[in-house]
Amino acid sequence: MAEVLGAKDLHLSYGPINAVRGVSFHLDEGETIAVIGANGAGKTTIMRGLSALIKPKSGEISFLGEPLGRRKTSDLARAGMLHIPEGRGTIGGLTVLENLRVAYDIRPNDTAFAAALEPVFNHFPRLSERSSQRAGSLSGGEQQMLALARALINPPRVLLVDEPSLGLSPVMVKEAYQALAGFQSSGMSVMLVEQNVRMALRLADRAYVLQQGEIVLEGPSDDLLSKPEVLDAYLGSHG
Amino acid sequence: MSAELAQQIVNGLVVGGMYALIALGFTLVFGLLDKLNFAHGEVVTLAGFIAIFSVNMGLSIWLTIPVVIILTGAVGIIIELLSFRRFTSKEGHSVSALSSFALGIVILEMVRLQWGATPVQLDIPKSIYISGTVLFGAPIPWIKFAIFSISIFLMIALHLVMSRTKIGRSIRAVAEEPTSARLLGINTTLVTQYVFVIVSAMAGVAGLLIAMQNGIVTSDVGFTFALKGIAVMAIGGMGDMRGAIVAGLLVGVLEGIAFSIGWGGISDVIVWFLMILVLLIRPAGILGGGRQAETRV
Amino acid sequence: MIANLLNGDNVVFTGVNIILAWGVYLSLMTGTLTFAMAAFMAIGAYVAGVLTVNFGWPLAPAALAGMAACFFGGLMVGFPALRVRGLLLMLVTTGVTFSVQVGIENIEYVGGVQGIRGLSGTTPAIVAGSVFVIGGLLWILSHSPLQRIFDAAREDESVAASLGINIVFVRVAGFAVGAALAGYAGVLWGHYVFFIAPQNFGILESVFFALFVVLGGVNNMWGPVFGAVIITLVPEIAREFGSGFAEYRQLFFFGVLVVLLLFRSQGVLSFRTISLKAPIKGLRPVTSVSEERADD
Amino acid sequence: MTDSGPETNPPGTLDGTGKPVLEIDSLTKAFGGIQAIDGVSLTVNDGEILGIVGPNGAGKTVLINMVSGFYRPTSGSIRFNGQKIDGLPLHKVGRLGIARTFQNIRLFNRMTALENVLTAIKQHTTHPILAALAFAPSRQGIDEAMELLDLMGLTARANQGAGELPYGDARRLEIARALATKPKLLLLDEPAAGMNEQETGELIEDIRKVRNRLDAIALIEHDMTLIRALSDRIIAMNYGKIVAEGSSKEVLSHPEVVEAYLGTDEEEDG
Repeated sequence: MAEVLGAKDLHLSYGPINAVRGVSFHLDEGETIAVIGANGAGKTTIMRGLSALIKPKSGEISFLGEPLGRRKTSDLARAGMLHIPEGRGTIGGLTVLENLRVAYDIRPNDTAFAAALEPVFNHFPRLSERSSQRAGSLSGGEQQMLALARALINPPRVLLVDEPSLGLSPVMVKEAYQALAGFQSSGMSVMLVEQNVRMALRLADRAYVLQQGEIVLEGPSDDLLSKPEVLDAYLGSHG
Repeated sequence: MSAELAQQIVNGLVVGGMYALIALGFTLVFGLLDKLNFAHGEVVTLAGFIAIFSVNMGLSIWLTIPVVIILTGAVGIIIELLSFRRFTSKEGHSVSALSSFALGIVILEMVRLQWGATPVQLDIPKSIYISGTVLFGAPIPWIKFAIFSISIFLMIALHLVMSRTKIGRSIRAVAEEPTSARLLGINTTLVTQYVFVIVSAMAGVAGLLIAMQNGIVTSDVGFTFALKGIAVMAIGGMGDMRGAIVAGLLVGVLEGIAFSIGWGGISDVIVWFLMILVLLIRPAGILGGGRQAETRV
Repeated sequence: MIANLLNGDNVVFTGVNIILAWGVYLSLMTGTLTFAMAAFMAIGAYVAGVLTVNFGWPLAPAALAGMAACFFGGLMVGFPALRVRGLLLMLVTTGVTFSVQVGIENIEYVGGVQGIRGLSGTTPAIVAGSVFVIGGLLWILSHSPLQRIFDAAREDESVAASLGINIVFVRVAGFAVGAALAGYAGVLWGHYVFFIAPQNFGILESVFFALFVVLGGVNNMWGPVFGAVIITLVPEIAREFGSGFAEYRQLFFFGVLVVLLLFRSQGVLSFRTISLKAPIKGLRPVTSVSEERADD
Repeated sequence: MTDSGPETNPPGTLDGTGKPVLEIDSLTKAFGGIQAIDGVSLTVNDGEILGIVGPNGAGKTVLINMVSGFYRPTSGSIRFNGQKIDGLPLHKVGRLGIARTFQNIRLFNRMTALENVLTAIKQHTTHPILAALAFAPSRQGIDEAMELLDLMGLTARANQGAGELPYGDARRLEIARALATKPKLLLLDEPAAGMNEQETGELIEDIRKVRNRLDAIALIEHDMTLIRALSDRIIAMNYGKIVAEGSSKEVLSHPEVVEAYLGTDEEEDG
């Protein structure tokens, strides 16, 4: 399988914090990987580095076989990287429909917008009911749906999702993960950052465990699920 | 309604339309960058002199419109590049405010070196100031209707661009959530440039309309109108486009009324007083759609 | 050529501008870039001018009255206005300048647009002395704990407030004292030029006073002095070069300013950087615990 | 640090009177449509360290922001030593004796370490005008600040810029600055975030050193080593509500807490 996204010995800092220290990983075509770790482990920082929102201190990131170099965030998005940040990244002042339109507009696409909307509204009927409402007035769960719907209207090569379960009720979390599973089965490469360990490991093919900015454990999800160290590292119950 | 009052209200609406056009420029830039563009007013001045130049070159006054739009739009790009792009630090908005102010004076000085500081006659047929109609007993020349129609047309066009087009959506997306917009593939630098071209071209047309209304162009016209435009923007709510339009027309009419009851001398104070009042009592503007200071101490 | 610059006019105008620059600096130090300085300068000049011309007061008490009027004016504007921040505040202060100017134009008692004449009494020595006294007070301030309270209020006002600093008080105080300084500058200037009119105190002047500080830098109290001296004397020096240059003076000056801001934007409005500060002396000896820590 | 593991100094030894210092009653906070805090009631007693745990987004920081006056509650009340403090301006809350640190360190980066602490010296913040004139108190303030820097092991860093401090020292400086306000209650928001094991161990020692200067401490933390070592009592939150309360053993093994941290399991909860 071809690698679509990878990092070698990546160092990232966030203000005074050296948040990520020498991390290497790869995401292959059609694969789903999860990065799990406690709050402050550096997960979100990695995501921000991957989409060029912050510049790496050292190390290399490659996207679709090319080094990231000085490419801008917006170029990466146009080249097929969709990063759904923590807090969903919907645009509050635009309507639901306009949010989808913005996502639809950025890349050449031969389906008409109305036609592209159809599968989205089939999948998320709640969004169709609220299509002319401002995104900022949606509930947390609905905003997450809207964020995920952008991956449906204009499927990216690589989908980066930061904490899809954050602040959602269990029912909503399940719904978000069903949508992710749908993207996965359609062949999209997905990279997931999560604190909801079990959900993430159930979805992902492989996973990386991050602690204090370093990868301490990696392997197939099933192996990790059966290892107690994961849970330990997670609850910080060492010592 | 007395003829005098009707006359002043119509005048107020015409001038208010220009205030609104200029205020829209301030409000769009503020909405996008949280910054004030103090060079905006000098674009208005410059446009008046571009009109004089083109008319003297033999173009009809209507054909100068595209010339003004293109040239002032280009000036917008320069303003963005020199006074806004690099200033992203915490003090950025103060630095941008002062830098654009200085740039405005540079533009003004260049205009003065070329055309001098005294009023210059715009060479168009005098008849357009005379023929007209009578409204509530007050004679209103057609040119006023034409000017008002052009302002309204531009506002509607801007509204359509902002609500219906890809560029408009991108502008609103960047104004709302710059980071999310970047993650969605919107080039924020490019969007900022678009905004400066649009607002400068609008200010340019406003300058042309002011020149047409007065028949003369002076180098201090931009300064006067820009100050009024800033006040109008604040009254309408910083970043609120509808608010800017309503506030522009409102201020124009208020001034008209002030003149008709003999308060002309202090009409400026009325506007600024209104602005201070609005900022203190209703910082989100008269329609409540602007940005508010969110810190709580 | 330099000797030509040392005349009474230049001493007075430079001194007045230094006081104005310090007024802007004081206000900026508490986080308020004010464009209301010309308004307060006008209030100071007019209040003192009316007292000296119409009532025959001596200059000193009139100057005190002018300053007091500005201080209370600053409080009156400051308490409501400083609730808004940043650009909105720039607008409110712009509005204040405008309102005061047009207001004075419409007061017949002080001559309306004609202004008042007959103000006199300022000498170069008074101005120079005032600069020294005000500078001394500022120097004391900048070496007192209050300076740090100002710095904190400016850098992160909510953190500062949660440490127990009354931000509103600090900001209003800075603004009002800045206003009083502007008023005093107005008194001195007015009583030197003999004749004052509303058009002397417009928004352009206000921005100019802010430029003194921006150009000179705000690292410490000397930056505004530098800016004020340069901006006051450059035109005088330019005059020496002959009248041909005078025409391009403004263009040149503001062009340079645009370029300067473009390349020095970080330094221009950023406050005291660490490297420029002398360490506080008299620290107690380092304990063993901290030595261990300092090594890692 | 090696000589003092969490076991050598068991928590739960209250020095204080045990009277409530902070009383929070059915507090709620909504942002837009999202209920960040949903009816939280709790007390912090004199002499105790209260640990607050919970997954990201559970509302812990929002809670601290309301107690310290940064947010106004949507409903409910907060009392500090019997006095109602919700709705008070920030500086009044600070002067009453509530100090805090921040998740994303918020130091005055353009000042030195010493100046950061000096800024917060209570005497100066409460009487800013006297601060400009009195020279002797200024000297006193420096001594007081140096004492606090010393306590946190930062003496050698006193004249270094706060922005250049290494991460652990910046955290410690934030605590020193908070102590300069002479607080009764200290709120620590994820003090160990981004620290390695050794640094966390040092931090635990530092917090132990300062605890007798305070009536009570409330701390939010994800690092369970620190929570176990310091907390006399733990409250676990999820979805803006309190899901468990008790000793660290009870709370951390509570099924709902384990669930909250590890996430729902489809097969098991169905």
